[in-house]
Amino acid sequence: MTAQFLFGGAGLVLFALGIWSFLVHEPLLRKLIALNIMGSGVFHLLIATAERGDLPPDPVPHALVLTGIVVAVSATALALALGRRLEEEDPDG
Amino acid sequence: MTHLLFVFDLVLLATLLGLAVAALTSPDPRRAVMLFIAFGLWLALVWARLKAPDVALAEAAIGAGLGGALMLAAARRAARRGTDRLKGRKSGADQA
Amino acid sequence: MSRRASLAVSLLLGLLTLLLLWVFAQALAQQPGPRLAELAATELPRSAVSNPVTAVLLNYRAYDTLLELAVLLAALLGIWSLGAASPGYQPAGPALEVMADWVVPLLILTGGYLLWVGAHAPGGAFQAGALLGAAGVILRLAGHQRAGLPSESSQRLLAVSGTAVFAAVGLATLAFGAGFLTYPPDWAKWLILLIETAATLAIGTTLAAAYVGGQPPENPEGVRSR
Amino acid sequence: MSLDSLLPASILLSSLLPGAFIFLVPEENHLLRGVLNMSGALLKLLLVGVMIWGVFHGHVYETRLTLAPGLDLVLHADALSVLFVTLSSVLWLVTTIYAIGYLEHSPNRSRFFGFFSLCVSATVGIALAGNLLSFVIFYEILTLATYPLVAHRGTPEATRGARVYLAYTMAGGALLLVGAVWLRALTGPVDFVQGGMLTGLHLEHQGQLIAIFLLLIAGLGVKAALVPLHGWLPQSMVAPAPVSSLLHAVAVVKAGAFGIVRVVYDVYGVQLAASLGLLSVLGILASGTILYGSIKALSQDGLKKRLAYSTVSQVSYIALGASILGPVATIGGLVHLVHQGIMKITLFFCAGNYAETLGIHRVSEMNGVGRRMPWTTLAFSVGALGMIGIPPIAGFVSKWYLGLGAVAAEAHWVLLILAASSLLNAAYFLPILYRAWFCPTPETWPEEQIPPRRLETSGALLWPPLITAAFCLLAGLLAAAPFSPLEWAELIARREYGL
Amino acid sequence: MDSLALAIGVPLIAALAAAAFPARAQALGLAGALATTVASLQVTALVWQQGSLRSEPGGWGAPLGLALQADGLSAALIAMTALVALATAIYASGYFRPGNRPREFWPLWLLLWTALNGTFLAADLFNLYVNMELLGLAAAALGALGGQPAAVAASLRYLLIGLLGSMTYLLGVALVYTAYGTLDMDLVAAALRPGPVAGTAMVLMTGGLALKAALFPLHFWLPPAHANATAPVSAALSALVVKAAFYLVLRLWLDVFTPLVTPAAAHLIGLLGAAAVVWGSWRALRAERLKLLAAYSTVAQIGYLCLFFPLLQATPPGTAREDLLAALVLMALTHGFAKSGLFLAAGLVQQSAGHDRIKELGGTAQHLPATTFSIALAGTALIGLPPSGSFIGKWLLMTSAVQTGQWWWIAAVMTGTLLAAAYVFRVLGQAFNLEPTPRRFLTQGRTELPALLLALTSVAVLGLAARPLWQLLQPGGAA
Repeated sequence: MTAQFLFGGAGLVLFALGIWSFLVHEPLLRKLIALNIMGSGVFHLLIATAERGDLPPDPVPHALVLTGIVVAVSATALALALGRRLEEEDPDG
Repeated sequence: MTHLLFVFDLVLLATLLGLAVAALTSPDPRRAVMLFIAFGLWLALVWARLKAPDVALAEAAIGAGLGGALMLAAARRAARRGTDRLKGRKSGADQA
Repeated sequence: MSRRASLAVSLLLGLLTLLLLWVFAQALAQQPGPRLAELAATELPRSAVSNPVTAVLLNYRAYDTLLELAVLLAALLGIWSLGAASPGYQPAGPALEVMADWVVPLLILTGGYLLWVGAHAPGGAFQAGALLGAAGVILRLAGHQRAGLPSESSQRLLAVSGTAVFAAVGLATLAFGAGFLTYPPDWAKWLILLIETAATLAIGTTLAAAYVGGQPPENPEGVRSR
Repeated sequence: MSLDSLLPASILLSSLLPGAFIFLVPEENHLLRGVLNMSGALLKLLLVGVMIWGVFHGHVYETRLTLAPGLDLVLHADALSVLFVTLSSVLWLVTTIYAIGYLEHSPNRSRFFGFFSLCVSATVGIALAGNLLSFVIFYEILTLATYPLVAHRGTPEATRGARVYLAYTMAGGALLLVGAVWLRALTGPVDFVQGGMLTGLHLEHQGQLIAIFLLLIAGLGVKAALVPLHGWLPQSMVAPAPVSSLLHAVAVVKAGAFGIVRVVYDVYGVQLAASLGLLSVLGILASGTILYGSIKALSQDGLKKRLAYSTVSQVSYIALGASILGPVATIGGLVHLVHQGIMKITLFFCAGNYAETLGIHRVSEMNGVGRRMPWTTLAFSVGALGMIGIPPIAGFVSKWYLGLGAVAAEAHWVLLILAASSLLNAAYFLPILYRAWFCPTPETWPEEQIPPRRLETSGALLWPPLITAAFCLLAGLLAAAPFSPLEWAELIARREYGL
Repeated sequence: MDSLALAIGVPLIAALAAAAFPARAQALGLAGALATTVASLQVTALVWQQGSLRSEPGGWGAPLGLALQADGLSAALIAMTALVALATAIYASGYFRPGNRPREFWPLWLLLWTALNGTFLAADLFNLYVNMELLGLAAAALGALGGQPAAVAASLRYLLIGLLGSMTYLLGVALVYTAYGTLDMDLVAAALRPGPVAGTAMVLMTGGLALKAALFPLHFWLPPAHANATAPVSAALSALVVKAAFYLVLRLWLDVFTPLVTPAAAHLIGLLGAAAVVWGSWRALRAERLKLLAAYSTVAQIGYLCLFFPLLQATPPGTAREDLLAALVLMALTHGFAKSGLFLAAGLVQQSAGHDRIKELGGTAQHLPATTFSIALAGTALIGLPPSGSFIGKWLLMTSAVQTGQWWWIAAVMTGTLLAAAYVFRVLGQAFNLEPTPRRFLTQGRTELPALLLALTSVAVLGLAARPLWQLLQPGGAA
């Protein structure tokens, strides 16, 4: 319980840090890092709640997080490609 | 023993948050991405500690590894453009 | 964003974090017991794999995973739609090339191992695919323009294969009356392995192609058939 | 579904379907477009004939289409709707002939006639609407269908006029809609019932009922051009002459006036409206409009503008009739719905003829035009004298009944209004007639486009005003004959008052 | 056969085929569109007969497995998606010139469709997240398809905002799983206890979805994204994708977080909706480009849908509430058809004129009568004039506002209506000018007809024959 709160709480802090950085910073790369850290925060919270002390952990959140990681990397890749396309159009921008 | 483990956990989390803050606040893109990769790998470590080895593996390989590689390529371009622009500005100043 | 606004945002988010932490404590307090863990464990023998995470990914919630592969594909198609890939880096030094010669086969082997072991131990299609993708990245860094990927049409087939095999299995079970993605018990193990193999190849191809980052040059047949 | 329930829908479709097809007709195919136009108009007239006969003998014709549970689109033929349907279908036929002649060489005819048919369909829908929802629907469609007609010429003035028209009618439509929704929420479905659908039961909501009435009248008053909501009408004079005729005599203005009649008689009921004090509000509005319109008309040199202000004034006779309690005044108001229509359309046709044939747009250019275009000027004279109220032309009959009704209701001030208005009518029409018949002909006309041959202008332009002028005379002379507008108005009044 | 799985499987397989064989993508895409339409309409037909459908891919059932579920609401939206997407697909097959036909349009298009159907059918909160990501990625990729910098930049922003929204949504899901141990919507609804946890989860999930649904004031990303995409994509984004997110908000509020929907919460949504109506319409009026106008009008239209929330909250279950819900769906459908028709028509105008600046469109508008007619019909529906479906929707909305004593919403509706009339006729006014007369009504049937039919549906079909919708939405099915 305490461990769950501790780890899950860290996830929430990561989430908030991510939002903060997403809102405050302009460059695409920084926004993407922010989004990924936000996502990691949520994933972390899920993993934390799956932990059950001495019992084997709950596999469902693990699977959800696995899915989430792949989705996040897909989105990152697409966003970076879009960003690169913009750079090509406007090398100074 | 549990106390020791607790302290260990605290150190793990403190490092994790520290890496996140460092990655989020670094203005240099390459540095930020490097820190992000470190963050991802550390996160994998924490997840391994939380008995989630599958996810830890995936995070290390996909989140930190490939995601990091993609971002690193972008960061290198950004850094190159930054220096180009700096050079361009300098040469413009020289001409003037 | 101005300094003052950014300060306000930070303050608000700080409050939000505190609120979320409190709510999270409440949520933990109303613990609904083991959640799905017990159920997942009791049903595990029927899932044809012994790694519970793989059981969730490819059996209990296989439909999620199917859509997830589609997400990956959508990202790749989106990247391809933006035009041709930019040329890669200058050929790397001999050291990196030598390293690539060593590391790439190792990655592929490990990938294969993770794929096989995923049924009963940590590992599976995603981790394995990621290693294949990493092999591609290293090849590209070592100077291979195409990151070791095959021709355009083969790339397309490979990238599609994961989702296609998955969906085909789903529709096949549907056609045989068992319901969408409902594997017959005798076949479950092999179907899951089939899906995972295709998914591994697709994930590897997709990630490597996403790293190359652009439409692969069209192969001659493609040109002729237009 | 019986034939009886199909008749109202068929009358609507007889112009709607040809209209829809006309949009698709290639521009140069005059013949097909003409055939579609005329066959639709004639078919509609035939069906209306059947309906007149049936309604007179107490048949009930009703088409009902459920749009959503509790929301029915109802087309229902009662005596009042038949009056308006007949007026619009007869005048549509005449106007179509006129428009074919008028637009012979102008562009975008398929678009024009498409919307023209749509416009008449909406008018017929308004006439046949069996509940407030249906009325609102067709009322809004009418706005949509007339906008392209006003904007048709595409000149900057035309688009500006159309914009003003739209702003007014949209705002009016919004008020009407809010009123209708409010009433519906208060009482349930608002069907038009002879004698009024609201009963004493609803009196507990007296305040709300008054507010709703004002919303409805304001919404309708925009199209009926009640002062101060009349601003669009003079501006939309930029439209081609057939459109002006349609707006003033057949469709838009009439729709507003007809709606006021419907609300007073078939929604509130004339007794309830009177007891809520609403009739006097309406009466004051109508009287003000009558005088204001006439006074404005005096100073207009543009012929169409003068006619437009005359419309503002004349249409309010209908509302005035509705605002006086008692069957005789009701008859006067209702019969003016028809009489004003045929007289005003005659005048607009003639104004169009002057403009098309000789390029005359202003009163000051009309010297001696009677000698160059005697038939047109004759028709114009009949219409103008009728407007003033000279017997035996139709206009006299309306004013006579309005006056009698006022006396019966002891509303003597109305007589003053009538007298003043007639004087003003004379003051702005007689000078025109004097110029046309008695002033010397100028050497050249502003822009002579159609040279005199056997006829003074082209046949398609000449016949329609002659026909409608004949109607004006006949409606006055044969007022006592069966199926005359007057007789029919008496039938309506009997049914409304339950006599 | 499991029709729910087919409604997702068919477009998915078609997308894969189109992705694998780019040389035949168009033929495969069109065939796939047709097959998907059949599969989707089959779902609607079955819901019509049976009231609701449920199937469990994998056969495990909730809570361990996943479920697909369809009721009248989802069936109505699936049918709309099918018809709009089919018409748009036919349009797209004629719109892209052979020279610059984007190769990836068809697979992405079908993936988008898969995600839409998946969203409408999902019964699991996490599955919804995956669906929304598929939707968001496919939509962003499609939006950037033109390759113009403005389109790419807008799509990138759209993608990032969408990710922010889904992450927020996912945090809400994580809280729900922490507190209730299940992800199935029905089971969560059954276990839900009002309190800070459920409240926070609701706020997080609604907030994330509101970002994707472009709910005022979170709409800022929408106009550039929708205005700069190619026409078929704009049509889908505005008519369908935004609707999917809105549908989820509605679904969560109606079926999952029911006990938490307080008057204050519902009024907040209503207020934001009213602000969206006024602000969106105003910006549409000020827009200089036709597609930007259409995009801002979407912001306003989403606002109308939000106005239903406080009324639904204040209406006790019964006929009145069913009417209100049907009116809401009717307005959503009408907007779907009208807005897609408008964007398709705008695309033709843009292609013909080379730009879409409203002030300079006169000649083009007059030379394409059928297209101008589509714009007029769609405009009629957007204003909410009869005989369009949105007229009935607004009528019922306002009736309910009077009956529940919340008359102030009427002011918002009427303001929006008048502003909409102003912006629609600002465009239509351009069609009347002194250009020479066009020779024929229809110039290029393959693109003009789909636009015209979509716009016509929003007016004639949904306005005059909406009754089946009420039957479809009945809990027990119509038959």
